[in-house]
Amino acid sequence: PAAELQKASLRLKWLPQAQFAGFYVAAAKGYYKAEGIDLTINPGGPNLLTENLVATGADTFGLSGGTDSVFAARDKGLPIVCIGVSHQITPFIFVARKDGPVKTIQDFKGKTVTTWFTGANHVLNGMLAKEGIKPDELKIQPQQVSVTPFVDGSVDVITATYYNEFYTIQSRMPKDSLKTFVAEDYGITFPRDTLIVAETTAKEKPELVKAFLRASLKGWKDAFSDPKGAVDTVMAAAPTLDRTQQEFMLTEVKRLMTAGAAAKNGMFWIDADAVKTAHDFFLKYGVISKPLDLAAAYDASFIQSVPVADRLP
Amino acid sequence: MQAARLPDPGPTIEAPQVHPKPEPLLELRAINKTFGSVAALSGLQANVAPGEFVTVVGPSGCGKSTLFNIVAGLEEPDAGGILRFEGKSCHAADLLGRVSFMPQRDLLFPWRNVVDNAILALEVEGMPREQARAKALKMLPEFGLAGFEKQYPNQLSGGMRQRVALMRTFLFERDLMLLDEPFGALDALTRAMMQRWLLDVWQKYRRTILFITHDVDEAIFLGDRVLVMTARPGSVKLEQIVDLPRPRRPEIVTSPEFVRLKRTLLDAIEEESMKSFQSSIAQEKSQ
Amino acid sequence: MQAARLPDPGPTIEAPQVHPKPEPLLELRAINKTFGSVAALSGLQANVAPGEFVTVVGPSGCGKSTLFNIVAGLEEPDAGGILRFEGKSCHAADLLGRVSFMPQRDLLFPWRNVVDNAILALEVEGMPREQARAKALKMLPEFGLAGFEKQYPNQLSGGMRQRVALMRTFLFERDLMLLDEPFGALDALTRAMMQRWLLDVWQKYRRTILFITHDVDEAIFLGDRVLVMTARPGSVKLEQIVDLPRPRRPEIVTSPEFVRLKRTLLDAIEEESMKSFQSSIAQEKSQ
Amino acid sequence: MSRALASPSLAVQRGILGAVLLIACWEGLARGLHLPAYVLPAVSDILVGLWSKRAILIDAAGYTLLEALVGYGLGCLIGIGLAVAIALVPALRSAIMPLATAINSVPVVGYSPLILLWFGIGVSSKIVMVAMAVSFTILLSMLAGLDRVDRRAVDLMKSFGAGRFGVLWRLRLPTALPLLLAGMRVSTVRSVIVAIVTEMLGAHGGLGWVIYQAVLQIDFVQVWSAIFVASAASLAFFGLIGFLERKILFWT
Amino acid sequence: MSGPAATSLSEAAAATRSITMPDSLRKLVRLLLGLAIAAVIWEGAVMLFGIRPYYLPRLSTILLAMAATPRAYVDGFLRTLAETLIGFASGGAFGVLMGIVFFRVRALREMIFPIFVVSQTIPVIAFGALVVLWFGNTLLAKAIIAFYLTFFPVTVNTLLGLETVDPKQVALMRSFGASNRQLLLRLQLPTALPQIFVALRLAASLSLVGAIVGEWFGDTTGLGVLLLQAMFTENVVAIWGALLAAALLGTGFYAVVAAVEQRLVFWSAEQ
Ligand SMILES: Nc1ncnc2c1ncn2[C@@H]1O[C@H](COP(=O)(O)OP(=O)(O)OP(=O)(O)O)[C@@H](O)[C@H]1O
Ligand SMILES: Nc1ncnc2c1ncn2[C@@H]1O[C@H](COP(=O)(O)OP(=O)(O)OP(=O)(O)O)[C@@H](O)[C@H]1O
Ligand SMILES: [Mg+2]
Ligand SMILES: [Mg+2]
Repeated sequence: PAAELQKASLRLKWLPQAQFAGFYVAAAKGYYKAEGIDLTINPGGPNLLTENLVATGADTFGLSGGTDSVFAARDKGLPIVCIGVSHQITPFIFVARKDGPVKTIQDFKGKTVTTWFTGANHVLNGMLAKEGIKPDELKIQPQQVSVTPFVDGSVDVITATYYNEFYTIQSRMPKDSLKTFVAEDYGITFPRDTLIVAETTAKEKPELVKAFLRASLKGWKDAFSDPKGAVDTVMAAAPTLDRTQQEFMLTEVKRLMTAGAAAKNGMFWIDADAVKTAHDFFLKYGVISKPLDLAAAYDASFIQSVPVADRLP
Repeated sequence: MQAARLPDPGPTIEAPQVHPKPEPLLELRAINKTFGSVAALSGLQANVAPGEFVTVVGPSGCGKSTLFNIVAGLEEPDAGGILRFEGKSCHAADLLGRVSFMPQRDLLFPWRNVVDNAILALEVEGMPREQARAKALKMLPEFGLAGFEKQYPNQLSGGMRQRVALMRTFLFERDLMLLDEPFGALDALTRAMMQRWLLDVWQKYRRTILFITHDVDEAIFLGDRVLVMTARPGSVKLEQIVDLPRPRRPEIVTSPEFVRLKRTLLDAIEEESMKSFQSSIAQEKSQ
Repeated sequence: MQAARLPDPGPTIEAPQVHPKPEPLLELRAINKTFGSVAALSGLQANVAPGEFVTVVGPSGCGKSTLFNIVAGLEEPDAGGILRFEGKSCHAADLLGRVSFMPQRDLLFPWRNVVDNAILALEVEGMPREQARAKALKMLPEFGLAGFEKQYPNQLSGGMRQRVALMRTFLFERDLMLLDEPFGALDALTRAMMQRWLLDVWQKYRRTILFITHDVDEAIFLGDRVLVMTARPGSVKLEQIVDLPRPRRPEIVTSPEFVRLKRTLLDAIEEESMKSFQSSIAQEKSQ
Repeated sequence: MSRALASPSLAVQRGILGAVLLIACWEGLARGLHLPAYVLPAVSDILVGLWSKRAILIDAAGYTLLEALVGYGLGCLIGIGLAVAIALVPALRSAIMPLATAINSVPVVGYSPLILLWFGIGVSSKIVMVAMAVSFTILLSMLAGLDRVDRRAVDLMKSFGAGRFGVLWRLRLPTALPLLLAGMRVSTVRSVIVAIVTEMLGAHGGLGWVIYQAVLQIDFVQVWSAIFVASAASLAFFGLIGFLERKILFWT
Repeated sequence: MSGPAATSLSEAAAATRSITMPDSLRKLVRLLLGLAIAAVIWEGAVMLFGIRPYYLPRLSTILLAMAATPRAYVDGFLRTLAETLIGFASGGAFGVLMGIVFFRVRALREMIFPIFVVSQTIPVIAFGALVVLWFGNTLLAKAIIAFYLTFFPVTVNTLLGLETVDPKQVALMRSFGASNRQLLLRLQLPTALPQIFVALRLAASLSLVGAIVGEWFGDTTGLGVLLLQAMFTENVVAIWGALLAAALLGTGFYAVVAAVEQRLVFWSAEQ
């Protein structure tokens, strides 16, 4: 009965799009209700910090930036816990033109590289460090919204997500004219799109958290088994989206969510090793000020409460 | 008023002058007013008895409007001056709302039409708008404004604007009325009609009136007493009692008494006007 | 001007009247002007010869200022009217900048002091500011404004403001001058001084002057000819030639010719003023 | 005049009193309710943070102020220019006004993709954005001021043979000044804010950039430090224009 | 009522009607014509100069895209309109009120006005999160941001308008014994009205900007959402669609405010 439904909200890291299809599908199909949750999905936006909203209790759940932002939040004392990791591998790639001067990562030197300072910069720094390149050897610039400067050739290397900018770039220039640099090729993995809750929620309402994960996973499974339907559901929330792009996005997101350890352990798996590697990297480069208690920051118990079968797509 | 009823031709009393009784409505003693370096009034002294009609003449810029501003409660005189109203010593500000005042510039509100400008004071008093309008509409023909009730000030001629301002003052019924050149922009007949009308009102309701004019004929024709002011800094140079019988007919202006009074007044005014020009020229020379 | 020099006492010519020669400076024929539903002028007809001093009187609201606005080039008369200046037919707008015009309200600019207000027209003409100021400063004493050159309009009395506006007009030297009640806010002597001064200027420079006043004495004392206007809608009711010798002395106002002229004019004006009040009352009644 | 001369000290005292009260409330609230920094840091913490990062903040403020001032100057020129053009050629009004309103109805940030595309990520794109935001305010104020003129005063000027330009220069501009200056005063704050917001969308430096990075690092003390600096700069700018206004409008 | 008067009256009425009707019609026609010309130039220029669609797409493409999902635009338009109106009304009212308070109480003005100025220097983006924190994703939250952008210019102009009242007119009202309240309602506010409207017209634009920016703090409907979404997926056609809708809303609202102004401030300026 409706009266027993527990109110809760999920704050996304961005506006409705296929990147979050599973949550929308779960909500549309009533999976949250079935678990006793009356869930509101709140979109994110620029300059909205999901960690902050969850920490202050404005939202119950959050799909936040990634391991990097969870570390930063914990480092600053925000009482949040990560209960699942969505993208198991780095969603960013660095794109150059095949016919351009950049053939290897060594060629980044002296070139103009644009990136986002919302996390992608750490990936770039990591890759450069692995190759022994100092950041001041190239021109790193904040990346603006448009990919046009890259397409026009005024920028040599641009940062892209697999599921969004990479699509836009491909719609402007053929895929085979592009050269991509993938973080994992340089031994770097920054899992992103982390699900978070406030410490108090984790402590006081573990059942709610588990129920939320169960319903969400069901939604994601449905989304992957019926991508067209999932895109329909997303586009009902945001009708002006470009369908082809959303379908592309869903395919890419599926790849990211089921990569690495998730292939075996299922979606939203917290890969302790990957987290530890990322943590050590951030510590080394001073992004966080002191070592963090990883067990407290990443609580895998909730996702583990769901049977593996239900976690696999 | 008693003094004005003396039997003999106009006694000319140099100010200061004392009215033993009745108790004056308004009493001014040693009034000074300076604006920065300009002394507008200096040692001004005057009484106005209840029901009296006093006209004020004087050279341009001598401080007549300043005097009115003080009596209307809009400016405080410099410290030291004494102001008494209805027998009680008071500040100028205490007179706000107790005298009806018509300023020299019409100051009509451009967003109000003729009727609504006229009823401004009534509205301030709290009379319902419709009632006030009805009252004003009835008066329009007397002011030669019938048919113009819906016009806005920028659609009126100079004289019409002045009549609207005058009407606004009349509708604000107070014992003491201050009129600053109310008929300045009117033609001879309209002026004569308004004068007669004003005398009617005055006699019927026995309001006390202080009236600034530049027209000596008008000053004599209307007044019980004419105050002639000195050149700036202004004070009262001469209080001329006008002992012509009332009601006064227009023809009176040619009567010998009238002409004699006029001569006396003109002489006094000319002397002062001359001074004000000479001082002005002297000042110029000295620079 | 020829007509004005006729030997015999003031011939009263009903308008329209024809001046055979010299060629008039300004010629108005069948001038109409309506504002919405108000007809301000209707079939107005008048000539002004070069160097003539014409005074205009008429009931308040009859269209005098409207007439001036047309001659100053500020309003176009309704279609059909004929306007000729210096012998050439023209639009009202062609007269802009060719006549010096003093409006009924002073329209001083609050951000300019006395001198700078006075030199406004000179500045517009392109005279260097310092030169214009020097010229104006020399005239200040004549206008009784010496020592006030640095004051701003809100620090002046009503009469002083008017004198500044007058000075501004005089500094704008044009053959035809339009003065709309220039002496309305002045006391008798200042007024008399300004009148004499105006006559001096007029005789010295032979400027043509059109002069609105409500003071019939003034109209006769100054004018070669007095135009009496009818009640609204205004037209010329009467053109009274004033054949008093010049220079005129102040005493002339008591001469029998003067008094006779005054009687004629007053009668004409009263008749019209009466009409304007009656029509106003009739209109009221019909509603 | 005398009021303007006599009261500043009292006015300043009261202004300081108001600021002190506000800061006291803020401090009390933050400390009393133990608000965490990510909700609202205490003023004392902010000031400490401000001092420790002063070098960075001063640099950033200089950068932002440069953009704001140049954009402001440009915006004023454009706004005044357009208003004057409309005053001289009334036919332009129906062409310029709807366009200006339409352009201004979209938040500056809406144009950022285009502007960043056209003017790059450096200083010039910020200047363009500030100029756009400022010029509209100025245009509206100036135009209203020019229109406010007494028709009979215009007539008088015309009777002196003044052309459109003469009327504009000697009558309409002085009449418009009070409104123009009020518009300029309001625009000071907006110019700084638009510069900051644009910086947040992509820049090499400036207070907006500092704020943006601080938000990402969840360093709210630094966010507020930067905001304090921005406020101080705008307040000074606002005060400067207010001071000029009092100097220029001596007759009101 | 006498015959001639009646006929002349009805004639006058007929005359004004026959003048105003085609007048407003002509205005409308001219407006539509202007829009049509602009549209043709846009379309033509894009085709003629082969402007690449991500710099400037064809108008027809944009309109077709809008027509494909009309609900999204209509809903967004209405939602943004509601936020704009609430923000405008509250900001306008508060602005005028504070203008009056500051005018009346000099001490308050000197204490609080600087704080107002400071408040305006805080980028919305910095405290937008706070607003979401307190008010969630409600209409109110967006309206508050619209309000925040709106009230300040109104306060400044109200204050300015009130201060330009002719002291002689104040004196006149005082001589009638007018209370402060009467002075305010009958003289000072009417005098300040033209100035206040300048700010209100500005506020009409600013409140829309506020509403749109407010929608960027995690919302689901509104033109701001459409704009943001389009911006970050680099859907240029959708960007222009959202821009056009916002421009339409903004100009329309501005026109309404300007029309109200023309009704209320009908007298010509004079001292
Ligand atoms: N607000 C003011 N500031 C400075 N000076 C002023 C102010 N008001 C009046 N004055 C000066 O005071 C003197 C007297 O002015 P007032 O208006 O009382 O004259 P008035 O007798 O009414 O003259 P008029 O007959 O010309 O109207 C003038 O010299 C004028 O310049
Ligand atoms: N702009 C206008 N709009 C509408 N009506 C107007 C306008 N200007 C003048 N009128 C009307 O035209 C008539 C004549 O006005 P005008 O100012 O010419 O009179 P006047 O003879 O100068 O009167 P006064 O002696 O009172 O100054 C008046 O009835 C007035 O209401
Ligand atoms: Mg006076
Ligand atoms: Mg007139």
